[in-house]
Amino acid sequence: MSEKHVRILDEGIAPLIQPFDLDEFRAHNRAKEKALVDKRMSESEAISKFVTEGCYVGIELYGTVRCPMSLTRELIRKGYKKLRGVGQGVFEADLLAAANCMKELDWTYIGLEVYGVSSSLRRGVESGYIERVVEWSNAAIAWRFKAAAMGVPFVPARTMLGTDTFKYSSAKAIECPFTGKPVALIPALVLDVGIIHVHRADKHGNCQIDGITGFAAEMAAASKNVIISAEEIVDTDEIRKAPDQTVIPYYLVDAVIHAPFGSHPGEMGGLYERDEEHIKNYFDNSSDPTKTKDYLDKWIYGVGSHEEYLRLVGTDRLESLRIKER
Amino acid sequence: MSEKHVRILDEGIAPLIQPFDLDEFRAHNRAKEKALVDKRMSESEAISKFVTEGCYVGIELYGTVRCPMSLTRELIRKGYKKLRGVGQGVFEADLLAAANCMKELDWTYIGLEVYGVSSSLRRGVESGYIERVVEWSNAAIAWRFKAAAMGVPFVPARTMLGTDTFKYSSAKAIECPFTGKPVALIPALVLDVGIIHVHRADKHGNCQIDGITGFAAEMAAASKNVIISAEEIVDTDEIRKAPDQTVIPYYLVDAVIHAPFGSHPGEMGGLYERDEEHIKNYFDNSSDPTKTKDYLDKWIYGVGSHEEYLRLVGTDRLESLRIKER
Amino acid sequence: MAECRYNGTELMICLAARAMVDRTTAFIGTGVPMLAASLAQRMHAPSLMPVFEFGGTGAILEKLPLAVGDMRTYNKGLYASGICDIMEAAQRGFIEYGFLGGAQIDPFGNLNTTVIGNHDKPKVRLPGSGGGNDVGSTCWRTIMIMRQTNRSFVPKVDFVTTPGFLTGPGSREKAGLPAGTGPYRVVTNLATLDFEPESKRMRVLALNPQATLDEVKAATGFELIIPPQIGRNEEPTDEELRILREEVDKEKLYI
Amino acid sequence: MAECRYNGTELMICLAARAMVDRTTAFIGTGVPMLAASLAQRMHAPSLMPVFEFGGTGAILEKLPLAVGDMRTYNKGLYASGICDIMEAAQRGFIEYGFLGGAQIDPFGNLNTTVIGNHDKPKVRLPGSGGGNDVGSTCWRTIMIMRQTNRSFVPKVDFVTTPGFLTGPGSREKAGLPAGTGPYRVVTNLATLDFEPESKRMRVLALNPQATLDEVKAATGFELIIPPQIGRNEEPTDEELRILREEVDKEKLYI
Repeated sequence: MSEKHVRILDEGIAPLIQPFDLDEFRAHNRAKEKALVDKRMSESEAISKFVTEGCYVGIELYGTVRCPMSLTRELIRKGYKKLRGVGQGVFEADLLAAANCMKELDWTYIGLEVYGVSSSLRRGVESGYIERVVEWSNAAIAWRFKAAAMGVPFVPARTMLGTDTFKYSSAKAIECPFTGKPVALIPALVLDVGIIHVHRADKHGNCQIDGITGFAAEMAAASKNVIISAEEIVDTDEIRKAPDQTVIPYYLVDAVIHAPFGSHPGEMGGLYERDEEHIKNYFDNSSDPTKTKDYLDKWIYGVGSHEEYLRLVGTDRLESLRIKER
Repeated sequence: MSEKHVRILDEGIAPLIQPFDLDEFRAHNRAKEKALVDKRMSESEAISKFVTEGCYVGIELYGTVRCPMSLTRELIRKGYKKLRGVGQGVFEADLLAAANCMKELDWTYIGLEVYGVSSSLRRGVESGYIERVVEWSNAAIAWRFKAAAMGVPFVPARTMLGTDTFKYSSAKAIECPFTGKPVALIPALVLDVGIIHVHRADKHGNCQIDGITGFAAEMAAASKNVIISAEEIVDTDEIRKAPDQTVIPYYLVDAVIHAPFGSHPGEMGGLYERDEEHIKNYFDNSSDPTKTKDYLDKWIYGVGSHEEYLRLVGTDRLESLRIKER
Repeated sequence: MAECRYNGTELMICLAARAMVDRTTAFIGTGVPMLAASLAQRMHAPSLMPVFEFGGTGAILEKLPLAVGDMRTYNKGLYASGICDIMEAAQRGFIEYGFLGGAQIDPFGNLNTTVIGNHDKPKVRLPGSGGGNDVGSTCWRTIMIMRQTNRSFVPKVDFVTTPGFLTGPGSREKAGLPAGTGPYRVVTNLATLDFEPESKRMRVLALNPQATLDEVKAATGFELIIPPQIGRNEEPTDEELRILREEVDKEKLYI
Repeated sequence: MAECRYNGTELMICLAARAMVDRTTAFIGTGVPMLAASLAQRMHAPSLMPVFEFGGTGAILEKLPLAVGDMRTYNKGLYASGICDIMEAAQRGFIEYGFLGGAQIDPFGNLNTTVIGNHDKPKVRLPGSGGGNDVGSTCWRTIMIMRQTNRSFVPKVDFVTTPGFLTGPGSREKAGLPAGTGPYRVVTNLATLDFEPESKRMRVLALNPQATLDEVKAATGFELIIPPQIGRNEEPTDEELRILREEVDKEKLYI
């Protein structure tokens, strides 16, 4: 054993809002079901079963693209007020903020892209309702999932360094023991619940995604429990015909929800376009808290399930969004 | 800036046989061609152009499965004597050892699976012709590629620790600055040349692989130059129809070789079975250096190209290996 | 201004487009960068390769994306992967150009997209880093596109979201950021600015058509380096404007 | 031995199979582990999930693989990924059983598959770790399958390729290996051995049919822990042998 050291060059000032214990995560993963069992249930059952008040949740990809909106709406309907989570979102993050569901956030980008700043999140942070915001870059958040997915306490990175983004994070920088140069260490993020929308899944939770996969695979593997919503439920034989198309394997997954148009008003690559009118209408009103509440009342609290939501949107509207050809 | 430190708990005694400089790797990657250009060439041209005596090469996957055997044979024909490289192989590694091509190896497993120990490598190491062997586990080697692919100096791991495999490697163990517990750091491995066989590629180097991908994506991204052989050359429009099937993107690739039955006598998933008789014949004779030389003379030195090799194997034999149905 | 052949956004798109070199890669965010890259592809840089942070590489941009993860970002693309893969390619040195905007920029090109005021009790909460910090850390050349005012061009940003040259020469390397990277151009409604190689401070490179140096100075809250020779940006050509309007953004999403 | 209903390999396969519990995952190497897992699936563990290190999960093993990366390892599988993905799943705690063999084993279950003699000038160069070290580090329970002789069961292995309990209680955790992992069983042609929980030293659990304790002791180069009660392994049943020969290895590749 040597008595050598490496210097810690810098440390972000924020505590980990979700501390991790890799051996406890291993024990949790060991106990998960390994047999092929039917995990189908409704949005309501899945959220009730796996999301407890105060727990740490992640929602995959951007809120207008392959986003589990039916599950997001159910999260809001259930009335959580103190969730903690990871903010790398657009529409779904804005809705959660509008409904005052979140208390602490690991934050990278929460905005509305072409529509600008997220009004609800601004209100949440500026009013102090959201009590803690820890800063990260997009890559850093993805690598935090990746570290947990690898089962290791951190991954090194060459971003974040030298900035206030680093200072207000929980990252550290050390002198690399191989090169002697500074390198950032991005700590693992083990989520309590990961929520992901996919193109296809079987009832056991084997999932396929068409096109880009965002951070679906990494977040699924970083989560203690994974709730999947899928546009289509397919037979396991379909999965077995092309196992190289499986992006999330069944053993990571705890609940499978059949949610056609589950990303509405967002898009689903190859299946349907986003509902620009619906989104624009929301955003135009989102700077006004009263109008935002009206939106929540109509589209979330006013419906009991995803099926009811789809009826409210209307079949004609939904059909008009469908992509006819590839 | 804090004056905090973390302890280096243990260090492998082997030097890095391929030291890395991430900024130099970045500069190399910056200079690589980004336009879509035709990279097709023969095995001979590709090896001559990218493999220089003494350089560090990697060959992807096991030597009986999706292995670039036509390129391995060309490496041997070219007469290199001092290559350095990564040994995670079966048949191809045994052939390179039989032909005395290698001087230094990052080693994880070199054996013949069901057929046991590799005679040629045993002779190479026990005779001292192979001058240096650095030990790693399979995961560690894969993570060394992954670290380079991420552009970082190392990745943490919870394997290798506490063993002589660690001691005779170039890994280090530190006290994790987040958890205080010991964690291994596996250093990046930037290869001079990566050699990979795939099911399909376009002339620009966009590659598709059916089934498991081994460590193809990681090794390609960790290599300064990548030589691809492919069972089939497809039009770029085929790639564009399913960009989610691309495992290695064109910008990593420097040479594309059309090599049908390029994995022979190994297998190619979904296309052809391995040539058990050919392999068994080699292995049965491999404990005898003279007979091994006879094999090299007949199947490698005695033919000028992959086309000649396939003629020597014979069309009937090749056709008999083809998988008729899925 | 004398005539209205083009608006300020169109001008900035054209200037950003001209800054890009053919046969390189560009990390594309939503909006102006998208249009600039697409215009460059159709003008002098047909082999400029677009990369989107959520996984799309080599798309044919028949329709402009509305989000950095939408299906247009991998439309007929060469490679559809995920965010880790793209960010790692950037970290490995594969991405030449990155585009950034922000609420504030300082003389070293540091950007703020996080908060105005104090972090923990902000006056204004902004969207945050997103991929901005990663782009600014790992791309070889970052091009900032911003409206120039003395409220946004400030001596010191409230929060360094994304690294420019940090505190000056050598400070990026000292922090561990990759060698040879950093801010390349600032494209504004008034001028194109670059960074003086020795001091790494912002410098006037060329004035926009009709803009004066005094206007540029007045719209900057710190002292700019004024070189002896200042260029003059060419107006958007008819061809640039035609392509921009009829081909690049034919759906009129952005301009 | 009295009769030849089965050979030593068949016996070891049956004993290894019986050690596995249903609804768990098993990291499968070529040869005996493959046959054991396949037999277990067809007997008491229909939901045992096979995982192969180069990327195959959940294959239907209609034909036994010849290599850990061959197409049979993902035949009608549920998930075909790559080596990093599988090793990371193991490191995350998803793999219950790992199978290992070796040229040497010591009282703490440490294994040598690297060299006999000195590392740099070896008497015999062996294949190396391969996935062995990873399996022994990250799987919850490793099952060693070896022929038992006093040349292979040694007080100290020439080279610790794969960690058993290293130097004794607490030493795995002290080295940083995941908590609660380690050697579980050693299945030999003579006996099944386990590790005494306090000392982590090898202990006789059950003797094979016809084997005697003296034979086991004579075939071991160190002192075994002999508990007051030693079990007796059941012979392979007719059903086990039939399934093994007619279903598991119907191509007669291994037995």
